[in-house]
Amino acid sequence: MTAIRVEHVWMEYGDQIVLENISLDFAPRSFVALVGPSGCGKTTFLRLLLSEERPTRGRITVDGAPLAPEPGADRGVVFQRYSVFPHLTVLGNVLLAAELPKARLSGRLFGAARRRAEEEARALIAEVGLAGAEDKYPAALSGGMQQRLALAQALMRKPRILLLDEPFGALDPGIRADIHGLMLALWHNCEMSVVMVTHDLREAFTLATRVIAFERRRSGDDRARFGAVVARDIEVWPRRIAGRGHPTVSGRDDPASPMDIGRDDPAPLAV
Amino acid sequence: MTAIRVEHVWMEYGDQIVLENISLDFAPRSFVALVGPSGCGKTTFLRLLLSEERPTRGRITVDGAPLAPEPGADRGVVFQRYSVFPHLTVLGNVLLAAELPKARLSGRLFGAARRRAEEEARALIAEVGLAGAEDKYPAALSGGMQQRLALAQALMRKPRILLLDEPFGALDPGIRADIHGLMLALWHNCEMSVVMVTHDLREAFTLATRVIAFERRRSGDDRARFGAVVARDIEVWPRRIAGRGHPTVSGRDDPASPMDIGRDDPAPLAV
Amino acid sequence: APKKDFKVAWSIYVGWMPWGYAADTGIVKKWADKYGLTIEVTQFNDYVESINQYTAGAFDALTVTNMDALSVPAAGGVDTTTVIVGDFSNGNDAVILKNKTKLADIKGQKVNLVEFSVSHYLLARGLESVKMTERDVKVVNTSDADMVAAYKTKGVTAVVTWNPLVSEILQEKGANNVFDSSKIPGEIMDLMVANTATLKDNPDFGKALAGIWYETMAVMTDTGEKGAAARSAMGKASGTDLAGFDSQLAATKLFAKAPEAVAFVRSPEVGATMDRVRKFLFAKKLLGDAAKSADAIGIELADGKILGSAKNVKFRFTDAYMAAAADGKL
Amino acid sequence: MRLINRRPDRGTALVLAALPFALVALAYVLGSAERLAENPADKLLPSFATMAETFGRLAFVADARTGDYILVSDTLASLERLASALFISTALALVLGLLIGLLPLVNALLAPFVALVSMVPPLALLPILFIVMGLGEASKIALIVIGVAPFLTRDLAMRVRELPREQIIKAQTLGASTWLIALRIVLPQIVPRLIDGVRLSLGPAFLFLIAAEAIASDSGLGYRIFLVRRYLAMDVILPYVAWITLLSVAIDYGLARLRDAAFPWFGRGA
Amino acid sequence: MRLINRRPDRGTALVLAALPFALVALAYVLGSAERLAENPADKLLPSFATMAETFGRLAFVADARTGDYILVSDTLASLERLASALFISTALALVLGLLIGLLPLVNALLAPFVALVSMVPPLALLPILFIVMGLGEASKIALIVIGVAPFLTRDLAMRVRELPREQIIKAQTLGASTWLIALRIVLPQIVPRLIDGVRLSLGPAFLFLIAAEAIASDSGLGYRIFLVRRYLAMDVILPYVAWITLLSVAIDYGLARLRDAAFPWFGRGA
Ligand SMILES: Nc1ncnc2c1ncn2[C@@H]1O[C@H](COP(=O)(O)OP(=O)(O)OP(=O)(O)O)[C@@H](O)[C@H]1O
Ligand SMILES: Nc1ncnc2c1ncn2[C@@H]1O[C@H](COP(=O)(O)OP(=O)(O)OP(=O)(O)O)[C@@H](O)[C@H]1O
Ligand SMILES: [Mg+2]
Ligand SMILES: [Mg+2]
Repeated sequence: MTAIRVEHVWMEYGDQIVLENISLDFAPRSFVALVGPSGCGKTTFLRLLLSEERPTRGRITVDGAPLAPEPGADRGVVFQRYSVFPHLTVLGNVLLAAELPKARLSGRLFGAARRRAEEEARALIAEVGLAGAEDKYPAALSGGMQQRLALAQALMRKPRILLLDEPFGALDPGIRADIHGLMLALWHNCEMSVVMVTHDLREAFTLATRVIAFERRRSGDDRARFGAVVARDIEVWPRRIAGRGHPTVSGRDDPASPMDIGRDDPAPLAV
Repeated sequence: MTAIRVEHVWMEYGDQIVLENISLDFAPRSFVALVGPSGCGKTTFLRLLLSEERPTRGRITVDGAPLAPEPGADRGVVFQRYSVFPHLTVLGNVLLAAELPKARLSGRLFGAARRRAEEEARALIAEVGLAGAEDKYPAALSGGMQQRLALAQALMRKPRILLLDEPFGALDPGIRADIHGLMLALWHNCEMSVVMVTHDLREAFTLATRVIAFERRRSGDDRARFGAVVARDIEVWPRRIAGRGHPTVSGRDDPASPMDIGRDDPAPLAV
Repeated sequence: APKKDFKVAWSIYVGWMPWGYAADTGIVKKWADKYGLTIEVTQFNDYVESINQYTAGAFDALTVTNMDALSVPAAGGVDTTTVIVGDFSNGNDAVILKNKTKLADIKGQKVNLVEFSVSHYLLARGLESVKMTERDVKVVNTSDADMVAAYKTKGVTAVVTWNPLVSEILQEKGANNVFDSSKIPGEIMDLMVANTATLKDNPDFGKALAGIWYETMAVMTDTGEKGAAARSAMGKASGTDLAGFDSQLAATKLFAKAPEAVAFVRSPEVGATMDRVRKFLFAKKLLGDAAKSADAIGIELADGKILGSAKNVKFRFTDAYMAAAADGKL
Repeated sequence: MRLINRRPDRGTALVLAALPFALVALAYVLGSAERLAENPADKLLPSFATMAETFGRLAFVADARTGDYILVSDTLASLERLASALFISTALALVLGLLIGLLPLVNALLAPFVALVSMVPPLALLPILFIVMGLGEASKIALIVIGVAPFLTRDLAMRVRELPREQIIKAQTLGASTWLIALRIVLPQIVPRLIDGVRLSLGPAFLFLIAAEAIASDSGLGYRIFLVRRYLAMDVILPYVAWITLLSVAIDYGLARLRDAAFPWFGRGA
Repeated sequence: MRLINRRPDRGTALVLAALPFALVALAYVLGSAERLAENPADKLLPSFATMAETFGRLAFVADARTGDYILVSDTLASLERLASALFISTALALVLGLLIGLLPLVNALLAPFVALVSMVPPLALLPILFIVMGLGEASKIALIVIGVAPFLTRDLAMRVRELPREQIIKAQTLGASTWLIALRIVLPQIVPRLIDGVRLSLGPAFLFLIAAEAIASDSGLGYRIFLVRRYLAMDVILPYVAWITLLSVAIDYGLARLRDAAFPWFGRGA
């Protein structure tokens, strides 16, 4: 049960208002997609949910209790600019997510526990398509590979709330479809709510139970004086319910050929 | 006239082969889209064209002459991880592209020359949707805003060859369509060849004259031993020719509403 | 070669403070003007560096002890002549034991001192007087600036040093002066020396130095207010006050009048002292690597006698300038 | 809440910051009282009252003969040397560090030499320095420069190399020459780092200043300390040390403020 | 090609690197020859031959009385002090720097204090150090530690703060406690930077070593230098300085190799 409630939240940097009076209610186990123009405050909103920043006004509660004042194991995150640990190999990065909560003293697992965790990590690494790169350091990975590594790391923890900031932006359609499948399977099987920022409307509607569009009100040039508000809030239909069946991810079994071009663009949100 | 010719190019890091015997011919003023799975070597290929790295085997020529052994003003670039100058404001970053080549001694423009350059820079900043953020430092910009800034900076130079590494990945559809329009206008009006890496096949086919797919041959686990090769090389039809008319960018006038979901995904390249 | 501009180095020590005073109060300028010279007087806080700079040729004249004059400039090939014998240490240098009262008690102890300095020589002379040698103690090189603080630590039980450090240390409970330079009077001399060649070409420079010195002496030894004011200024410049300075002076045999100095430098004791000193230095290998014996470097005494090699005279005593002062011929 | 996220408020921060100083002061007072009880004339740890009195005399009573205030003239003499030396070191380090960090050829030429020079203990070579530079201000300033500049240069060269390679490539694609890259890309990003480097070398700079003044000088903070050291006049030395420390901290703080004001973008990531 | 992109090949690099050394050596030879022509017994700039002879004697001829090889016993004595001091400084700096950089509370408590301590000129406080630590090895090691550790600590704390904030947040979302963040995220990333810090402080460490040995000692490189300084034996001092420099360069190089071997990911960006 992880109902997130955002009440009249404002966020300001100096005299620039970024978020303006946002109120939202996320049901337990919802999969929310957050869309909106670049620079409107989506990342900022995630940072609030992560307790990385505190709202200038308003409050956020989880299951009725105020949001913990610091980031914690209950909320996993994949940052927009893929941030992995440069001093650990791919395997080390993913393994870390198992070691940190389990070995409170040494931060390392040994023996059977380690073997189990390593198996799990290797499986996850393979699922995000990084098999074979287990022993590489992040500096030797491509951009998309780093992004997938960050995702595997966050998924390893199976957090109750997963915050994703454009996690699939640097992935090609093939691997992206694979990972969509992985995400949905995890969402169905684990007790998990997801808030995902994306610019891909199709992705939003394919994965999410609800799509929320932020938008900044305009008034002449003086745009910066107004913060973003919730412009649209769409329940996806037919309803998807976590744990009930594995609805096929459309992209996966799509018969369309790669040459099939010229199809229409998902238009920009009416701004 | 900027015909790029890539002849039997290999690229290896230690004993990992990244690119394997790539040969390609880009006609003058072509707009090439480079697609392929994440980690297959697209960025590496751009780095070769940029002379940031040298091929381990093979050679690259531009208009018959070997590629200059160092990056230069003839080739502009937007990196995958948006790299702008943190010590300059948005305006300063774009202006720099005009100042560096013109003021060989001080690197700064003054008086009328500066006013002209500033006007041009401001117009470009507005075109990429950063109007109002001219005086911000990059640290105060969102991810997408930084990416647009990097683009404006590269466009300001109007290079003969423009290398783009997933330049629109972090942009929402609205601003992306605007920028597609800008890109095409520039390509039509300036003497410019473009090589663009993207994961968005629709984008590739909307903008490019030619789409090239890289792919890494597989053989069991030992994937790393083989480098990427050109898997497909598709001339886009109907032919687009630089300077001939302004074909409308499909996304722009698209009547589809944002609610129009469930359309099929551009399938992954048949791998 | 004849020249007009001269540089004099002096360092802070009771017997040399008059040079600073003379520079400050215009006595130097007065005498320099008289001979049509300019004399630049430079104060060093670090005695060793002043010797080094003189030896390296940066200065024409220097305040130094007889022993260091022999071991550094003379051994370094810089022919050096004593212009003025200003004083000799008459208690300014001392061997101090903690909680022991006899020099003989020093046996087996660690002794903190500045190695190869006059303290080292004093220790050697002291040990000789009780029929011991340096092998009976263990010498630990200790910088003079830290000597007082070093004495206050537990592990330090014996030190050899000079004033004002001696009087500072003697204020401690249990500190006993067991042997001092008053037991070897005349052996530790404080000199004003000059480069022999320079002096030969410019005898006026030597005369000016003598003139400065004895005029300053006259002011300083004045028993009235004038003398007190001068001594108190010197005390202040050396970091203490009139009383402190006077107590240091009390352990110094100052040759305030030129005739006294002339008599001293002509006495046979100087020759005997220099013989001991050169033997000490040779034993410590301080006369240069090439020195095969203590005779390697010649020392010319005021009466023209030469100790050691006559071919390699590098250190000379002369009474010429002091005598000129005594005779009022400056 | 994790310790890592617990931030003291302003008041607590002040109290915390004062704590170690209070403890050191307390330890001193106790030690001093104990020694003074044993020997009222003890010079090693004078009481605060004695030190205040001495300091007051040095700071506010004009010297009878010259009319100078000793503390003021010492401070001015030292600061002048320090300022010249830091100015020269900074200029040297900026030029050399930038060239070494940016140009592979200069790096090959000078990096090993600067590394080696930074390891030479300069105090051991003083006689040569004095012969070459004379005994005046020049050699004192030179000693500080020799002590500080190689460190600053190496540090700065490292910092230049830490700049993301992409920026240099990007600048080249924008048509910048080596000169313009240095002038417009590297220099402005390096100056705030240089300021931090200077802050880190304030300690060593004062150290060399004191060493230089201890050898041949007739004014300056280091001169005074060495003059009274032979009498173990800790009632002068300790306030002087405190004063030097205070001066350095003030310079350090001023430089940090200057950096923040002049380079608002610095330290905020990109 | 831009100067910035021009890389010397191995041979050229070697020649370039040798150039400044050759120039300095040449200047020395000329200066020395000139002075020796004037005064064959000149001590300030002895000829290379004299120095080689003296150095050979110190290194390879056993002392008649003790049977020691002077250079060897001096080097061993000094290196032992240096090693102990660097070990203590490094350990201190690692713990304090990590805590100050990571924990706002410790930062509030200790950062101002460490900043201040790093500005105190330690040589002026020697008397107090002697009383507390005695005149033996302890106070020599302590002097080096006092001279080096505050700089290292501040440098390290700065480096901890330079770690991207995202990493710390990420670790928290992976369930790390403050302890585990320190142990598994910060520590491993900080150690290579600490090694670089130690490399930068080798110069100061030797400086303080020499100063410490000059104060009260009967062996060590600094002892010898200060002993022979009394009679301007530059034929001993210069080879000793060269030897010290060589030792530091060797340690510097060794540390750099160690860092590269132990932290292969370091310095390659992320
Ligand atoms: N410095 C390096 N050392 C070793 N391997 C490297 C290095 N840089 C890149 N690689 C490898 O080269 C391959 C290609 O990397 P590249 O960045 O070109 O991929 P890409 O096609 O741009 O992928 P993406 O779409 O994810 O950005 C990757 O497998 C990567 O692991
Ligand atoms: N530290 C800061 N100081 C000032 N303004 C900031 C700061 N961080 C972000 N902003 C501003 O807040 C606004 C929202 O930024 P945010 O990163 O949340 O956008 P976003 O919706 O995630 O955009 P994108 O899709 O491009 O990532 C931007 O206009 C940005 O300029
Ligand atoms: Mg964002
Ligand atoms: Mg890439």
